Amino acid sequence: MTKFQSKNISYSHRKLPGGIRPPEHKTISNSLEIQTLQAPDKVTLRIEPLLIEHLLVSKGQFVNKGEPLTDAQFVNKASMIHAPISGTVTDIGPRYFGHQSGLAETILTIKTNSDQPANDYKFEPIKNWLLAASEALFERIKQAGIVGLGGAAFPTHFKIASSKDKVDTLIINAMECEPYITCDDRLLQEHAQEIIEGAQITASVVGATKIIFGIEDNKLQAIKNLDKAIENYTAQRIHMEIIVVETAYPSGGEKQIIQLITGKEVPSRSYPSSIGLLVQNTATVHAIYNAVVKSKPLTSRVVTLTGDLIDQPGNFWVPIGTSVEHLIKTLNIDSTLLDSAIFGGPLMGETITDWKLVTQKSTNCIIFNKSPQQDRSAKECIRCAECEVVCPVSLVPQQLYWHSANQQWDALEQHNISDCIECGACTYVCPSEIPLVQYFRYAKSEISFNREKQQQSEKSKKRFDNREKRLERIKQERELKRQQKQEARRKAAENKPSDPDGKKSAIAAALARVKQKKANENE
Amino acid sequence: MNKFHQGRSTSQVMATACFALIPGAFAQIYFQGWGVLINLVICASTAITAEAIILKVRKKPVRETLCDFSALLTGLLIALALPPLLPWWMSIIGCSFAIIIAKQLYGGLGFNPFNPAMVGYVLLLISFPIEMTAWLPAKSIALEVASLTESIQLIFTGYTTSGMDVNSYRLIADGFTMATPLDESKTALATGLMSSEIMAQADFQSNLTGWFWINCAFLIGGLSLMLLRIIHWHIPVSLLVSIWLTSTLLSLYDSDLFLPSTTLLFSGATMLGAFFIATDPVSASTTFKGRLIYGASIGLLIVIIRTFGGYPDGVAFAVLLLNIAAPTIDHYTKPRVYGSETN
Amino acid sequence: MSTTNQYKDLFKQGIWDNNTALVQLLGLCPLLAVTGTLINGLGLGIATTFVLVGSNVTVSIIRAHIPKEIRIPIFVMLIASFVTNVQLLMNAFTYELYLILGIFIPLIVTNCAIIGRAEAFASKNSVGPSFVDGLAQGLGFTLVLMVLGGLRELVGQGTILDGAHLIFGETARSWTSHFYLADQKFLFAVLPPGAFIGLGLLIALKNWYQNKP
Amino acid sequence: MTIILGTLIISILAYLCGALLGFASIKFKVQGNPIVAQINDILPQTQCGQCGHPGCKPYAEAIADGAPINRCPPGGEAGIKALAELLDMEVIDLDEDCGEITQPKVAVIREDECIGCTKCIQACPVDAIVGAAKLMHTVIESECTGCDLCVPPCPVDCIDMPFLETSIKSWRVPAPTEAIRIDNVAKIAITQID
Repeated sequence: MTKFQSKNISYSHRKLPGGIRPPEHKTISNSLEIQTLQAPDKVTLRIEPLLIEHLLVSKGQFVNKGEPLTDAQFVNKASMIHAPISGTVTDIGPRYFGHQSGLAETILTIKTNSDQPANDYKFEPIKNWLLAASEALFERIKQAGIVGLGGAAFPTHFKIASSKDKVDTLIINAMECEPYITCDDRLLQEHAQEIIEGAQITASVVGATKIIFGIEDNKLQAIKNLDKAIENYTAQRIHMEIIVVETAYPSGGEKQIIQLITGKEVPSRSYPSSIGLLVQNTATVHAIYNAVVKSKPLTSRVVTLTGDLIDQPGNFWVPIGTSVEHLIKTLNIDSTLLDSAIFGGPLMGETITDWKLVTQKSTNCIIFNKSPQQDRSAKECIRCAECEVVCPVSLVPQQLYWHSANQQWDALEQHNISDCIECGACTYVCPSEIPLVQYFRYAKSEISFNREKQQQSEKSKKRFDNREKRLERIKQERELKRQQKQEARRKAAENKPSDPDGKKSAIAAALARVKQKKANENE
Repeated sequence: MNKFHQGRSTSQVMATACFALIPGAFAQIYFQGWGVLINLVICASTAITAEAIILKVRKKPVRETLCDFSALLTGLLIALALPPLLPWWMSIIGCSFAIIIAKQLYGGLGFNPFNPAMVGYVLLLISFPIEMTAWLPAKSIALEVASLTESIQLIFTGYTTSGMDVNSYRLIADGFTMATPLDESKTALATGLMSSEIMAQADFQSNLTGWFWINCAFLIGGLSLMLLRIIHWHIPVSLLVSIWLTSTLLSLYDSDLFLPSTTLLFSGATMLGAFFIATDPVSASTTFKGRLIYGASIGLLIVIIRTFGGYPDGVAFAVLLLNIAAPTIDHYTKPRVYGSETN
Repeated sequence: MSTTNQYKDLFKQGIWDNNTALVQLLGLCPLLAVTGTLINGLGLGIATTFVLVGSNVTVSIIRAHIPKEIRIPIFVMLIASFVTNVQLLMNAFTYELYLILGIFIPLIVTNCAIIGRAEAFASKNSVGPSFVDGLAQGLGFTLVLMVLGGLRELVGQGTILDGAHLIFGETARSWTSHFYLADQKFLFAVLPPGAFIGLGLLIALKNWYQNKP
Repeated sequence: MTIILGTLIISILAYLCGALLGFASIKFKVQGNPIVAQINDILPQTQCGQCGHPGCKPYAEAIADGAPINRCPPGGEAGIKALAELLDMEVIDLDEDCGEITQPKVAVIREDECIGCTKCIQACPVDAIVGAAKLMHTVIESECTGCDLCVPPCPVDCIDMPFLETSIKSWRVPAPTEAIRIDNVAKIAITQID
């Protein structure tokens, strides 16, 4: 690997503990410029449960591209949604939206309406963000509906708010370690200047004093362009540098990039902000740039559309909510050869077979490959420990698998299953082809279910005990009252004069008289 | 779930291990005669048949499971551990026991706490100690060398048509019975000979050379397994280093009483054990540190058993003893999980 | 339940349902150690049965007078005295067998099957049932000892009833039947590991028979 | 002489040990039964009384005294398994007399039909129903254990016991061996779209 020397660049000697080096398949799509996809005439968006009651639009209403669909006041723990295209809202309601469970989620459909003239919606421009208050910038990030575009889709404003004034370093994650995906690579090659600006904005909002770009050594052109952009960035307020690391999967995991760049580890069950770090994805800071400088909400993103069934694979600006059906049509994919498509990378992504499903904010890549080779079923684990070798967080996956398959939840918690990042490296190397990550997801979900059940039952126990105590107290109080009454009655009886109205004495007197009389008669 | 996979399957791992045995097997056939080949055939077919029968009884898919080649590997390993002219029924008992009791009764591949091949071997060793130590002298010094037909006759009937039995093939030129160098040296040391005197005997030397080449052949097979990343370096390297270290220390203490380290490293089943038996993934330790401890302990035990124990070779016992300890070793050598404070 | 029925049930419990060796897995130390041949097993079985019956009956008789706190020492004392009796008797009448069984005769004291019956049954029941229980448990134990001993003898040295004269006198010397002549014993079956596997297989066989639809 | 000495020594030993045991049994006597608390922790605390005891704790006490462990339908098979493990007993099937295992339920009062008699409030073992005399009652859903005890006392039969519906939030990842089944579920849902 040729090393590119510059004062902004340093090469990290740190390596992932474990990790894999799968074939990259990146050259399929990283040589062409980002194109704009022919806009779909219909988009579908998922409405987060928290926002269902705060929709600003109703069925039949016309919306302009970029118009907010939800009320910004209520999005603290969720993210805003904007119309990706202009058109009429044709459907709001519960529909299947690709969730693994097959359960319905609330969705909203917009169809293009040629009758209506459309004006793209834009925010009020911020003239010079350098002079703007950080609250205003924060508010803009929140309004623009930006989420982590690396794949997690965690609301960015929430992440920023929780690390504000706690972090000194902002790490920009440009690793893009999964095979096939090149969207961040292209974005860096073409828009390095904008990304730098976005990073500066983010860093100034959270109060960081340093920005580090973490990037793998297989993206030479991106590194060069980024370096040039840093050189040319005159308004530099916050120090920037690039750290290049050896290509390996999963170096782009949040915890992994921190380890590779800084040598620090995020303590178990806590966030990077606890060690003064904030990690943002390249595409995310680019979206922040768009929101702040260009005043555009997040309505489309760069998606790598690749695979051997596409004639011209590459990266495209795709509106959020575009269906796979539309992609198949516009990209001229032979759907007879297509069994399934992969949303996301081949290691962590999800295989879908329903062409009605749509791209979401987190969709960075869709792979259209010919039907995979025949399905081989999983064999027994032979404890070869290859999984242990590749696990980036040093777990013992074969042991976790054993306990998951046997539903030994306590043992799993002792083996730190909660630290599993579900990167799929273990599944990739397993010679017995056991779907390890699925087992771990299952185990994690069961563990949290059991924990909830336990909490619920403890609550019920407490309520039951309280009720028992209350009933007991009431009973005792009643008993006390009864005793008091009885006592009072008894006392009253004692205090009563023995012959209150003189009846007894009258009878006695009468008896005495009779006796007297009898005695007299006998005499 | 996605089918993005490295592509190496359990069957391939096992099959590669079988192939890697080929150089060692050839060397052993060359130096120990046709009996080794016959053993290989008997053991492999017994192991596969036993596995098939028990899978049928357990109502498991027979053909798919046989295709993981683990039974074949077990059979081959037992065959290579057995003396060349062992009666056929003993080989069958050993292999059936290994597959049925040591492997399938525990749940089949992946569930056996002990290395099945070594369980089968040890069963035979403690049941038939005389037959199981009846090794042949190297071809160069042997009085008689059995042909293929004679080997078949010896294995299946105990006698050749000319009336010879196994013991007559064990004689060397001056009428002595020759055993393996380890056996021989142990007996000689017990009679008061010095280590250097034993090493100086011409017969002993030529016998030792045969075993040296057999071990070298297994070493080549093992190294290729390591290059193919079928096995990791930890167990073989720590095992061999431990043997070398322990025996060097012993001969430093008294070079007259103890054999030199090269003799221990290149005789008996050292290389077969280090690369093919101790590395059996199912029964070995799995963590990085654990494997080092596991390998080193096996090496130490091999030297101790060979030097002070009652049996001439100790690989099988050492491996089985450490098999029991493997879960405990794993438990105490769990790697530190990312972000956790303690081990 | 009538008394006969109760006794029948006790026998069924002792020999099959709640067998000392196959179900409760008690008394494994002598079980594994002495079942080299059928006759050895029978010898130890008889001795154990004798002690079991004796201790059960005695405990049952004096159960009302045993303070709860020190019942275990008392049981041990009782059992030890019976074992001493057995040992002296065997020393007198079956000297060779006495030598073969060696330490395992005095070790009957520590056989948890016996103290277990004293604690679980005899200390709660009257003399009659206690006697029957002791006998049934002892017989069940003896049966397993004999079957396991027979199996190991057959596999290990190819004979059955080898050494019958040790118990039944000189006339029994000819009872031994040879099934195959091994120039060498199958040592594995003769040694304790064979007993472990043999017992495991017996338990498996029993469970398989019981769970058969 | 030896016999007497031996007997004497053993007897003294026996008495000493006995005295020690007796002392220990008084000194280290455990108050209450710790196993009851452990059993109670396993029971689901629905307080439904289907086991025939007035609440989970009384049943826990009964189990500690030897009652069968298979009388708790809300605990289900998992509960019986946990109890069997704790008490080192065999796993047995649920006693059918106690009811059958159902999905979790929740009580819902049809509020316009409620006459405000407070009978259900008195029946509720976990105080999950609020309301006052002559006023409409309602169930606090998060506290309701779905025990059914409020249903029989209601004079106007206005309490329903619907199953708790699985939502995306309460959905659990299936075991990988069940993945095929889920695939089918998803396909059924897809056909319902549009």
